[in-house]
Formats: sequence, C-alpha cells, structure tokens
Amino acid sequence: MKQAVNKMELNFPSRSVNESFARGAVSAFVLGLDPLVTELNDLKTAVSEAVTNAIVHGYRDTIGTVYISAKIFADNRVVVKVRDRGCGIADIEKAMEPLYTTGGEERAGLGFAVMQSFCDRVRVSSAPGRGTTVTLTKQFTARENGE
Amino acid sequence: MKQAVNKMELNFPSRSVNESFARGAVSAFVLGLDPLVTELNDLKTAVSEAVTNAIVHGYRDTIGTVYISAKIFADNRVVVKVRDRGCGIADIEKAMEPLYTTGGEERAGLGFAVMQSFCDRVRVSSAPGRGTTVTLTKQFTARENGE
Amino acid sequence: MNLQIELKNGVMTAVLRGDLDHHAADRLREQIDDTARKVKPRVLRLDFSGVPFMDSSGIGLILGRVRLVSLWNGRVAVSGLSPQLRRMAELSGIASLASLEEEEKEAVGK
Amino acid sequence: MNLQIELKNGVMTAVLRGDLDHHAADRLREQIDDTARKVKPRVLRLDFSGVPFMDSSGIGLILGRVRLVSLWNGRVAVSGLSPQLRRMAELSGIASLASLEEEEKEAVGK
Ligand SMILES: Nc1ncnc2c1ncn2[C@@H]1O[C@H](COP(=O)(O)OP(=O)(O)O)[C@@H](O)[C@H]1O
Ligand SMILES: Nc1ncnc2c1ncn2[C@@H]1O[C@H](COP(=O)(O)OP(=O)(O)O)[C@@H](O)[C@H]1O
Repeated sequence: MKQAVNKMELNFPSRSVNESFARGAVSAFVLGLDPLVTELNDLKTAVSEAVTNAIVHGYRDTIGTVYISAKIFADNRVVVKVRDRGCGIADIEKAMEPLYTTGGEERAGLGFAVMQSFCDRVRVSSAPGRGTTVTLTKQFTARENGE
Repeated sequence: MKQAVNKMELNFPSRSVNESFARGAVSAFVLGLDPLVTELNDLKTAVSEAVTNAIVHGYRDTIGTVYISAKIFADNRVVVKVRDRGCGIADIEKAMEPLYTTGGEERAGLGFAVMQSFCDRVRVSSAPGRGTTVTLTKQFTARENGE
Repeated sequence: MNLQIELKNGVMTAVLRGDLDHHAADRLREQIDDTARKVKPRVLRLDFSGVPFMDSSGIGLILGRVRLVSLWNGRVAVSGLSPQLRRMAELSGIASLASLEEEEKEAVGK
Repeated sequence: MNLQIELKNGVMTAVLRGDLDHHAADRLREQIDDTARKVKPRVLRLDFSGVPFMDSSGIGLILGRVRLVSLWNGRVAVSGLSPQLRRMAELSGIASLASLEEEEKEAVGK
C-alpha cells in the first residue's frame, strides 16, 4: 500500500453528542479533495454508523474513548478507521447480517449494511472484551480542481 | 478547575491544507453548544492563527505533527490547545508584539494580536528546540437550546 | 434537531429539522411518543423535508413509530425524503411497513 | 479558494471566493502577482465580498500587494469586507495603507 498524502487521528469520549462531531471532523478532513456531495455524504453516513456502534454497543453501559484515524491516498482513496476498546463482538459474521441487532427496539440492525452499501469496502476486526475496529474504504472521484 | 463535560484530541501533519481541517474540526466540536455565529467565527479565527503558526514557524522547513486538544466546560467555556514540537520561541514577549514577525514579507505579524482580540485568554508556553503550546480560552454564551 | 408537531383530522404530523442521528433520534422519539400516546392518531406523518442528513438511526425511529401506532391500528406515513434518504429507506425495506409518499404531486402541481 | 480577475481602465479587480487562510493566500498571491506585474495597474482592487472567513494571512496578502503595486506608484483598494473581516482589518491598521471602500453606496443606491 502506498504512503498516505494526508492523515489525521482523533479521539473523544463515547457521548452521543460526538456522533455529529465525528462526522463533521471527517468531512472537514476530506473537504480538501473537493469531493462530490454524494460521495461526501456516503462517507459521513458510514462514519456515523461506525461511531454510533462504538458508543451504543461497544461502550454500552459505560463511557469509553472512541478513536478515529483517517488517511487520504494519492489516488483519492480515503480510509477511515473507527476503533473502540469496548465489549467486542463474538460473532462478526452474524453481527453483520442485515436486521440483526442486540440494541433493542430503536436500532434497525442496519448499521453494517449501510456501511457496506455506502463504502467500497468494510473490514471489521474484533475480540470479545478487547474492542472493535471498523475500517471503511471509499474511493473518491478525482477532481481537476482538487488540492 | 472543574471537569470538562466534553473533550477531544486531534493530530495531523503540518501541511497547510490542514489549516482548514483544524478549523472545521474545532467548529464541529463546539457546534453542540449551539454557538452564536460570531463567537464560533472568533474561535475559528484564533485556531487558524495558532495552527498556521505551528505550520509556518514551528515546523518551518520540515513536516511535523500538530496536536490539538479541546475541552468544553459546564459554564460553556471552551479551551483549545494547539501544540507543536517544532523550533520553539526564544523570546515569547517579543513574539507576541503586534507586527513582529520572522515570517517574511507575506506574514503580517498579527497572529498573536488576533488570538488575543478574538479570545478571552491566550497563554503561550514554549522552549527553543522543544516546541510551543498555545492555549486559547473563550467563553461562549449560554443558549437555552444547547445540549 | 428541532421538532414541530401539527394535529389535524386524526393525522399527526411531525416535522423534523436538522441532522438525524442516534443522538437526535433519542430526543425526538420521546417528544413524538408523548404526543402520539395521548392523541392516538389514525396516521402519524413523519416529514423529513428538513432533514439534510440521516443514518440508520432514522430508520430505527420510523420502525419504532410503526410499532407504537400499531397499538391502536394507526399507520405511519413518511414524506419529504431526499434522494439520499430515499436510498437509505430502500436499503432498509421499510416501504412495506410505512408508506413512503412521493413528492411528485407537489412538484408537478405547481 | 477561487479567483477571478477583471481589467478595466487601469483598474485590476481580483474577486476572491472562499475561505482565506495561509494555504489559500499562498496560492492566490502567485496568481494575482503574475497578472499585476504584467499589467501594472493604477489601482488593484481586492474584492472580499465572496470571502466568508479570513485570518491574518488575509492581511498579509493585502500588505504584500500594497508593497508590490507601490513599485509603479499604484494603490490597493479593498472592498466587500463583512463586519467580521472589517474587524480584522481595523485591528491591523491597514486602513492607512490601503483604501477600505464602504459598501454603503451600493446598498443605498439600490
Ligand atoms: N463496536 C461494536 N462493539 C460491540 N458490538 C457491536 C459493535 N458494532 C456492532 N456491534 C454488534 O453488531 C450488531 C449489528 O450492528 P449494526 O448492523 O450496526 O446494527 P445496529 O447498530 O442497528 O444494532 C449490533 O447490534 C451489536 O450487537
Ligand atoms: N508555533 C511557533 N513556533 C515558533 N515560533 C513561533 C510560533 N508561533 C509564533 N512564532 C513566532 O512569533 C512570531 C509572531 O507570530 P504572529 O504574531 O502569529 O505573527 P506571524 O505569524 O504573522 O509572524 C512569528 O513570526 C514567529 O517568529
């Protein structure tokens, strides 16, 4: 994998008010690519899903730290990692099935499905008791005007 | 000092494209306060000055890492720290004089003056060869609707 | 996030404004349900025309309201979905549980 | 950041659009100076009406242009400053070096 042309790291406590902060920060980071509105919105949506999962599931009854890193590569590929040190996922395959949720009545069980639909690639690594890392990869369109 | 109600930490390489990212991320962080447009703009401006200084002066001929941390306190006070591990400042008092600059023709020497005018408090700690930390404090207006 | 509720002929309309994520949905749900439980509307219309961003928490919000109003045989109607939100709605298959109203009529009829 | 340059009767107008920070200023400066050095305008007008955000790098940009056009006895006129940018301009004292044009005339004269 080639070296990133830009990168950032970010962390914050798992309070739900930070869901919009996380989206906003990732948005501000990729804005230098002069992204298409739809592509930017897709990435924001996927980040929102992954961060919400860390807050709602990873740190279910506690407040922990959510870690985000993002990289931009020369070919306008963006890779965002969302990591928690929460409860982890025992059966990742099952967790990724659409409509599967342990979150109760108000969760749709669609977080992973949305990430997969709105990004080019989604990788999940997790260990019970150790936490979860979700890696989102999205290819952005090259714009003439980008810097 | 009371405990923060929310906080974040952020770091990125000292590339000038990240000046707008830093502003955008800090903006997104304080947006939960439902800030007045002018107060938000003041903080963005001060952050832009401090981050630009880290990039232009701290890491003058090199690329290093810029570190930002931000805290929100219960009384709507916001504290933002911008830190570099760059060249440091030998004479802080002199550096803070309006119009003083070592940045050449295109720098106005007004960065610190702007931070002081747009924030309630500016603290600079620095050591030659070790780097600089600028601490910006700004009181935001309490809004009924804030969360 | 900001919520405005209108009542008219057994139809309760909740007009949502702002980004709809898990944080916002938690707050909206309480407010919507407080009124809905009292009014028991025949139709609960959720108007998304003021929602620029929504993640799957928005789908959860819709599904939860479908469940609630079914207690008195009410139904949920969803209107004002932007193309982005419509994509999310289609992915979720909620169309079989809540009626997704097309905005065409409004657009064509001036 | 986006730049549009107009030339008319010895006046060169540079219309700036977007946030003006050190990153943007570096890029604008080159483009403005390229043209200014060829044209040697009597007046270089910098139009900030499309600039929602500016830090002190914007003041540096103005001062650098004052210095450049003084080589041929030209002057710099600054227009379209929002209240926020005006505050920055006043703090810097550039009013004595570049003429800050009031927008009142335009606003009143329809
Ligand atoms: N970060 C995480 N930590 C622990 N469990 C998780 C995490 N992310 C997802 N899960 C598990 O995967 C399930 C499915 O997640 P998802 O598809 O996003 O739907 P939802 O968030 O609506 O439940 C969750 O209900 C939870 O059991
Ligand atoms: N982070 C930093 N590292 C090293 N030197 C700095 C830093 N910030 C400021 N300085 C010094 O202080 C001077 C004044 O800074 P400032 O008031 O922001 O004006 P300007 O950035 O226009 O030079 C700079 O020219 C530089 O010499």
